[in-house]
Amino acid sequence: MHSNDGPYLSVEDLVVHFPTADGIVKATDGLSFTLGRGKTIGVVGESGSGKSVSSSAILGLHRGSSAQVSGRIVLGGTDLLMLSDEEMRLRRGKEVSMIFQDPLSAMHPYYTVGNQIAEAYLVHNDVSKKAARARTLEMLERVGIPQPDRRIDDYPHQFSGGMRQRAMIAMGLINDPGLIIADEPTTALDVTVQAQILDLLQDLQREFNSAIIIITHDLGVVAEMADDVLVMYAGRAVEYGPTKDVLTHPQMPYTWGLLSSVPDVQGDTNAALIPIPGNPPSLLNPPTGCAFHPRCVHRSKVPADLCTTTLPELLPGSQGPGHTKRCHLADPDELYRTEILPEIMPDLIVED
Amino acid sequence: MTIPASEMEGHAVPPLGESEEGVAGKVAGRSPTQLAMARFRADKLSMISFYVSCFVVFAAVASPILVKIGVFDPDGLNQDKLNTDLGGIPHGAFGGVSWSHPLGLTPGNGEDLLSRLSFSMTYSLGIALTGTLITVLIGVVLGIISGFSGGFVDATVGRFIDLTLSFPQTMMLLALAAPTVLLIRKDVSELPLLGFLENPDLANGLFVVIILSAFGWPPVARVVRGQVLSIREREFIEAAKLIGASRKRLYFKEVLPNVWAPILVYTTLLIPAYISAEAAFSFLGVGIKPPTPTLGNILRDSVSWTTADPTYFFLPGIVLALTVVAFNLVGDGARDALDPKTHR
Amino acid sequence: MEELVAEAHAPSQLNPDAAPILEVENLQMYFPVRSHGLVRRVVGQVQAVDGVSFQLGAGSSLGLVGESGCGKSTTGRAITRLYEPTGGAIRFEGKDIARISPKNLKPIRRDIQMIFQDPYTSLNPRHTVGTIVGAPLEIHNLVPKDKVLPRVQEILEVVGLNPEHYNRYPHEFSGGQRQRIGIARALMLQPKLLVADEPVSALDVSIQAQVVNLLQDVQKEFGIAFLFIAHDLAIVRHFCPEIAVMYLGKIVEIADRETLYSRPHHPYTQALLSAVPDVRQAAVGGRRERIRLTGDVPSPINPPSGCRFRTRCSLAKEICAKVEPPLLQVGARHKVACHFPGELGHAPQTPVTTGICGVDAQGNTVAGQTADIQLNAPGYDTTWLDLATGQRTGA
Amino acid sequence: GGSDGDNGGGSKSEGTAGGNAIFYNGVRNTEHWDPQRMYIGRDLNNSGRLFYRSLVAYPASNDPVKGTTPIPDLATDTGTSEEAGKVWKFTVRDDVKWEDGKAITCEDFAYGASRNFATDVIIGGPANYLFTYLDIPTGKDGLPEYKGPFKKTGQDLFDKAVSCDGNTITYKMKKPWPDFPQSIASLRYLDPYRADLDKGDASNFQIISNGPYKLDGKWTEGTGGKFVRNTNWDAKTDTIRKALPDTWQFKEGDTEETIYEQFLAKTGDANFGVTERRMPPTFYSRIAEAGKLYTKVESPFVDYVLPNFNSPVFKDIKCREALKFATDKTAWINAGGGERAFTPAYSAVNPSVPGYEKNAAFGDIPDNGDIEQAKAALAECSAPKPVKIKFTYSGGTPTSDKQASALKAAWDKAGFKTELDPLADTYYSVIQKPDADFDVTWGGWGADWPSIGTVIPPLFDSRINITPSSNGNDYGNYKGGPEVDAMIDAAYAETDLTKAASLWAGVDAKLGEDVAYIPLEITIFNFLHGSKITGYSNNVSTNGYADLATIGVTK
Amino acid sequence: MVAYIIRRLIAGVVLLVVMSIVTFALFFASPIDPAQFACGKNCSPAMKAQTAASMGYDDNFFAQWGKFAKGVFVGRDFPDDPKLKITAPETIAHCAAPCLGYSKERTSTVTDLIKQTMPVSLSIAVVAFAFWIIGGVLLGVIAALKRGTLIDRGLVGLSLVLYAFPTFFIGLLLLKFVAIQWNWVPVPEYTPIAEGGITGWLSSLLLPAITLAVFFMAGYVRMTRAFVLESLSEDYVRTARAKGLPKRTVTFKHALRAALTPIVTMAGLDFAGLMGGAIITESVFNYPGLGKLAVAANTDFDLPTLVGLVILLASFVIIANIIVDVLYAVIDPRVRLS
Ligand SMILES: Nc1ncnc2c1ncn2[C@@H]1O[C@H](COP(=O)(O)OP(=O)(O)OP(=O)(O)O)[C@@H](O)[C@H]1O
Ligand SMILES: Nc1ncnc2c1ncn2[C@@H]1O[C@H](COP(=O)(O)OP(=O)(O)OP(=O)(O)O)[C@@H](O)[C@H]1O
Ligand SMILES: [Mg+2]
Ligand SMILES: [Mg+2]
Repeated sequence: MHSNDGPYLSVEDLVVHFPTADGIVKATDGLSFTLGRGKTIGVVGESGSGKSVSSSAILGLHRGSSAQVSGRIVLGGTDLLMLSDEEMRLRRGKEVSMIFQDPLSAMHPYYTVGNQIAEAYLVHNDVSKKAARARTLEMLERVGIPQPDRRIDDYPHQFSGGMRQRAMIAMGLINDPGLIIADEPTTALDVTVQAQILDLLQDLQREFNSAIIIITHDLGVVAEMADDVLVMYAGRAVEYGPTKDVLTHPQMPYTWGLLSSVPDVQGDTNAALIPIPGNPPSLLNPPTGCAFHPRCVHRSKVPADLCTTTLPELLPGSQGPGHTKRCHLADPDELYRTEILPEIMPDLIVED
Repeated sequence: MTIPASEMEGHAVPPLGESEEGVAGKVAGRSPTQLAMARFRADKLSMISFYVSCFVVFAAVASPILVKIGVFDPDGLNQDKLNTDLGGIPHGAFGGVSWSHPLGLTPGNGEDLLSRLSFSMTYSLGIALTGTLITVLIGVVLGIISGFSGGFVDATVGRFIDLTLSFPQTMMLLALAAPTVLLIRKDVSELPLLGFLENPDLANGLFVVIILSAFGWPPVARVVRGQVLSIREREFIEAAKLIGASRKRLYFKEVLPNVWAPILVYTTLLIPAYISAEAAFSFLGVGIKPPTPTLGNILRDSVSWTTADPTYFFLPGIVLALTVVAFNLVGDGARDALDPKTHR
Repeated sequence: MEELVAEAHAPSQLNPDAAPILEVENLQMYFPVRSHGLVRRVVGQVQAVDGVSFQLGAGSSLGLVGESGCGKSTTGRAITRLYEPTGGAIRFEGKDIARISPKNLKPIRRDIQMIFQDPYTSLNPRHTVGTIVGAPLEIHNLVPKDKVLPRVQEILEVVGLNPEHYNRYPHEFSGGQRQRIGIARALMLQPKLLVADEPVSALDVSIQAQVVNLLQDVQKEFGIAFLFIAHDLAIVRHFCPEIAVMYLGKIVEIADRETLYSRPHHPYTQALLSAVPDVRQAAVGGRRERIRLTGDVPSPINPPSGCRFRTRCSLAKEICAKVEPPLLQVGARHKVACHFPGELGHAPQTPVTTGICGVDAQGNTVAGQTADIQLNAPGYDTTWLDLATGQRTGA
Repeated sequence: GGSDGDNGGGSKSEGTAGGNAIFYNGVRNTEHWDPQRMYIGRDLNNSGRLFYRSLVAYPASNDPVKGTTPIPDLATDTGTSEEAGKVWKFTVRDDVKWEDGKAITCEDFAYGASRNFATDVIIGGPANYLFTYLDIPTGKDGLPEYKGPFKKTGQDLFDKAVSCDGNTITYKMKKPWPDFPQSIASLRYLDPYRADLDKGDASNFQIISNGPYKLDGKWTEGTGGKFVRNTNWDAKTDTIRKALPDTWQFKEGDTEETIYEQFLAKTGDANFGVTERRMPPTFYSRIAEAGKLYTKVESPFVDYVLPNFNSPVFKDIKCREALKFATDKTAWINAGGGERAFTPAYSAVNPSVPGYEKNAAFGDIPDNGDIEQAKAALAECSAPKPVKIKFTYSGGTPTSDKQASALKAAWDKAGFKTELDPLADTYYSVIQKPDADFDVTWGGWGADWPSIGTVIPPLFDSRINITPSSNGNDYGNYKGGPEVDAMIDAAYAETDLTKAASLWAGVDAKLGEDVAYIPLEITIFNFLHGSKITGYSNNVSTNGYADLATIGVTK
Repeated sequence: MVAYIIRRLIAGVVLLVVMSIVTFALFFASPIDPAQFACGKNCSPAMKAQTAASMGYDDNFFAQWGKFAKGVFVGRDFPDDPKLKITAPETIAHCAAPCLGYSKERTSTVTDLIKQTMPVSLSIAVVAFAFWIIGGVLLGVIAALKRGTLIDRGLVGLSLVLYAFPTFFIGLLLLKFVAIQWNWVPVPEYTPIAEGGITGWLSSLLLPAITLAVFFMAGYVRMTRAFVLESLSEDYVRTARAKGLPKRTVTFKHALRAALTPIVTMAGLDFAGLMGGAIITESVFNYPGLGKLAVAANTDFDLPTLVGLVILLASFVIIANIIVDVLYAVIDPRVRLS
């Protein structure tokens, strides 16, 4: 799957803990994944499952705070966690860049869009202001802002939501980074605008051959954008593998839950929505064993109290070595095919 | 001690469809206020400041009683214990410290400093608290009205705020002091039930309170108005309208409980500000007049005894600083406790 | 257990014969825009809602979809009379409540309730759940004071909350649970119409289904009609047998679920539907084919002339700028506001509306011709324009 | 009076000319430099020593007699009187000039005198003496019928009373005025004035010098001004003023603390400074540190309290007597700084005034009061018990407040219940109202010139003080009635000053019997001055303040 | 924008008119007789009546206000007595427009008094402002950056303690020890630039400015700290860090910039208030500024000066308010461009 010289990004056993007055918040607990250049990984999971925290850790944004970060984040052969703050800073925005969810609050209201984008270029390149401006114009043009020479001196509030996100993308890509982390880049946008932005991201990825981590709630976005998908729950990966595999043959009840709790625009209108009962767990005192067990309706299908006592390993399931899951269920495929799929996508059964 | 909210979300609330958790008995929740109090209690500095403030309040309340029963004698002269040749410095070490005068005597007349400092709290705190109360009352009423009504009423209150703020406060304080106090003592005190205002201390105190509140309310009104403006936009207000809530209910049941927090914070920060203000005013000769002890009066006298009687110089200063700092820290603590955001 | 759940939350089906409980006709809601000048005079209007008409049957659901700022919430709020509409009629059970005085509004309040989008701001953080849910009873003096609590607990049970938690505060609940509290409050007065303004869009994906299912249960159990506002096309499709698509303050297409999602006739609806990312695409890989809309939604202060969508429409012709397309009935339960309506790729070459609007193909007024149907009427006619034949047909 | 302190008159070393001296006015600003409007001792003294010369003046002397005996200044002699003091004539020297070089003429003197009558413009001065004595009829409003040189109403009346004949000016009186020259030497109200430079009100701070110094630039109220040498002053014409420093800087607004800290620190400009502000008690412990810079002298002022005769309580003589016996001078003095600051007084008249006698009514009471007698008198006092009284005093300084509470303590011990009412800004405007609501008030006075006639009538003659809207200086609203009025008139009429003095003492005795006032103390001046000051002397001729005529500075 | 400014200016003028009427009403209702004070201690009723007439105090409230308002535009004469204009015109004080009144006690027009004292107050205000803004903001930023550390607690604690003491206390101690006893600086005495040059001027202002600055700084340290902390947690600061900007740029260019807006607003109004004279500080250091003038005018109830000062200071505040609002719009493009 990956070229011989190893993946471009490899995250190994990433742990991010926040000591707080009430105890340690284990926001990310032993996360591992790899990503090659030109590839996209989609990270999905409920709110608070540690998606943003993990990606911030890759960018080194927890430096200088009380957060405890450990593990290995190897990007292009360098372990980012071993770098000094200054070395990390020089990589931030140049080799790794981030596109945030809410572009209005993520842009400084007092500086022009052009200024903020050029700033990202100036800090990593020894060029004149004029050159930076020219480069900014070029980028704005590239992300599809009409009349960039007129809009470059506008302030963020003068842009529409979609344009702001484009500008954010321009800012993130101006230094031609190898890795782009897009944290819910379209959640605040309308579907039509979302489609535009996703198109843009994909075009740019092809152009720059960058690796993308896309964080989202929306399985549809993952399905259309990502090569791999990583499903997170309570700070851990619970299912990880090629998108096609994971979304067509999910092997973990949590993934089933995600799939079954959102309706589908094309599916059978009679399909039921099956919610995941209960609420996401606290990261202060995550449940013992499998963190998902209190909400898992298939718990009874696992012998003894394995689910409540033992944390399942992230192991390959029946779908081949690339597709791993964290579940004690013996034959999830069968369960999915017979019990879940008929409920949520009855129309697909025939095809399968 | 605090139960983290997220923990409750995870476990205490039964998930849908799980009927096994049939908790017997009533489960009482903790109100935001209770949570804030718990947070406040967890902060050591705030608690210490709170105890200091309580002690000060206690002194303020107890002093008049102690004076009545003769334990304290803030006006009693002990000129025989002074060295008149040196301008009336107390005999003995540390400004004449003794068992009967634990903090020594004041130079000049030899009054008991402990009695005076303690009794001064009654006046200083009395002024600060009354001033705060009135300030907050005016501010809250005008703030809520203008915030909720909007339009013309809001604009009028806004202009009224501008007008109030345009007056130079200290100058008005100076210029109005004599005439107003005269007016209070002469005319206002003739009104029924207000006879006590004939007393110069009360009249002067009232004047300070009037000035403090007359110029102090605009910020409160602005804060409250701002709060109300944002609360007005919250959906629960619309929800209340939708279930047919009356205007009265909207104001007092829906809006008011939500502005208490900033009001409380403002109030606790206003008290120390007013204590300092009283002290500053007395330098200008405004407010309760000596020899009645207020922090300002004592400080104003003590500041000229730096070298001649250092004890007398230091003690009142320390008491004032301690009081103001303590009240301020209580206010800061209240703010942190009431606004969990600042905790992060 | 799953079976039971699945059965319980069956989506509501279209009942064409249901008596209309709500008729909205030509609803307009304008907000004044004031100048910054010396005198703050009104310099314009935000035409948030401009001539919306639809009909909602008792116990039925109508979905309202559209992009941000197109006037969905405003429509909902006007119907609940949080706003006083600028124009038009809102007939609730036949009675026009658009201009009813605040005093006479109180009884209506019992019948029309709302569920809000944001579970965090829609509950007063200083009130207990019991107070929040019990408030409607208190205000309307429906039951004696000592009967309020049992009633509150009853309703909490209905929405799937522990009735013992009545004296907890909102902050102690998760988003989904808060939304249930909001639903409980709305149900308390046993309303006949519920306006649900994006009831699940603030919720986590895993929780959305809980609430949607609950709403379906509630609808079924109490026979409540829903005006279901959302921008998530999939949820609306799941919930509502009938859907209206709004664009810039107007309904551009309204139809039953089947028609709208499989045979949309308005280019905007088509674009909207094609933009929704689909999980099933995973099986195929890559992006779905889509209609790319360019540009942004115009400002409702200065909406484009004629058809409001024309600035972003690939079909737009001269007539679109001159004549506003009427909401034309093109099927038994299908109306569309377009001069060139048709399934994707099958749009007619000439405008189908010339006769109705009394104009020629370029949109110029033709002398002597007048519009021959009443525009903007709520509900459906028994006859409609058959696009294939260009003739009026009936069932 | 005179010097009876530790260092008496201060250093007697002769200074040399040159250098820059400073006078610290302190927090009490100069209100007027207009000679006809000045009435504050300090300003009268200082102006007379530096830039205003009068017909006659006092020599710089510490001797109680010499220092209060006028010698010729702008006049050739000390004046001649006719008709037993009803007509006074002075001849103006012909070799004296104004600062602009113009000669000082008799007309300038007449014009200066006329200004006193412009009562709407020339406000604040001691014009009352002229209204009493000068032969100009009094109108219905109680004011002279001559309205001053601006309105010129009744100008002929004035021209008859004050007339020039060449260089000789003649003043005609209604009644004999034997100590008229002393009044000229003590006050500035008969100084000459330039009609051509008179801008009325606006001339308040205008200084048209005829002395050794002239104002450099403008006088700024609250800041002060700088005086430089007046080249048109001829030292040969002047026996009094040594005019040693090249400049005199007057500084206003500094507090006693600031001034005295600087004197003690012996740094900076303050080394060249003198002041009229008394040393605050907080500095008494550092007197040793000051060494020779310290001077102490008894002042010509007396402080007293006044029962308000309009108050329901003190209408009754018994109540007044109770107050008299209850008054504890010692406590008052201690609170104000002790014996170093005050010495007990037994009359409203300062012992330095000729003819002073201990007032019998107060002489026998112990300084710390007689509580038994006080209680006895209070028992007979008609006011309801406990006798509630309000003491309104000029507060605003910590010392005055301390003194008031000491007094209160003593009164309360005798059975009064005293309320303290310190007034700062409004003090005079309140107590001058005849219907003012106070029972006791405070006052202090020093003779305008060494004559009891400048103490008793200004303070207690109801005829010149009390009007429907004001009690003038008679803050206690004391009305002596025909008996006292007659005694006052008799004393005035007596041209023999010694005899007059004993008549005045009689009036004082009567005031004591009536308890029109209760004397407290005589202020003792405790001063420091800059370490580079020479010729420093607290002269009798300058009321115990530093005599600027002789002061110089070393460099 | 221009229309906005004009609108604010007109509103300001209206405010000033109302404000002056209120001021007149307040002083008119006063039980203290200004004529009594103007007339001095030895004043007979007739003299007082004359004084009242010459100052116009005998008019009713509206007439007095009307004359005042007229004086502002066309000037006034004191006394406005036609007879006197013939007999002794030199004794009539003309108060040229803009006339804020004539002080009989100070025998000067209020405008002149203000011209005299204003530079002093302005000087103190400017220097103190510089001290407290630079000091307060700097320390506030440091405290925010070092949040939770000893430095933070120390700074916040110190500012609280300093704030607790009234200005007169701090001022008197500085004067007594720093200037006089230790003689580190000369005893402050106001020296105009014309006399002492910039350094002379500045050094003469050192202690008073520090006294004032200390008082204000306390608030600004805490305020800046809070605002910077808030903006440090903003998303755009995270963005700035994600761009790889150095910490200094992130702190000052991004975090502080946003925090500065409310600080500037506050500072503008505080400065305007101070221009009207720091009454206590000026008294302590014997600085002949507006504040001391106010105290003096109050001592002898010099009504014209008091009223003139109040109205002048009010106009400062009103103008400052307008400037701050405009400034706010200039600083914040969201306001400016919407
Ligand atoms: N600085 C911090 N201190 C303490 N806890 C934190 C901190 N930052 C994040 N957390 C906690 O870590 C957990 C994971 O947060 P994260 O933002 O990664 O979630 P997420 O998956 O991105 O959720 P969302 O979808 O809402 O963005 C949350 O419970 C959050 O409260
Ligand atoms: N009170 C108001 N005053 C002025 N304009 C308003 C007001 N409320 C809404 N608008 C404007 O009306 C238009 C429609 O707003 P509305 O909230 O109905 O949109 P929406 O379809 O609900 O959008 P969203 O999906 O973002 O909730 C918007 O342009 C909005 O800015
Ligand atoms: Mg996130
Ligand atoms: Mg909406």
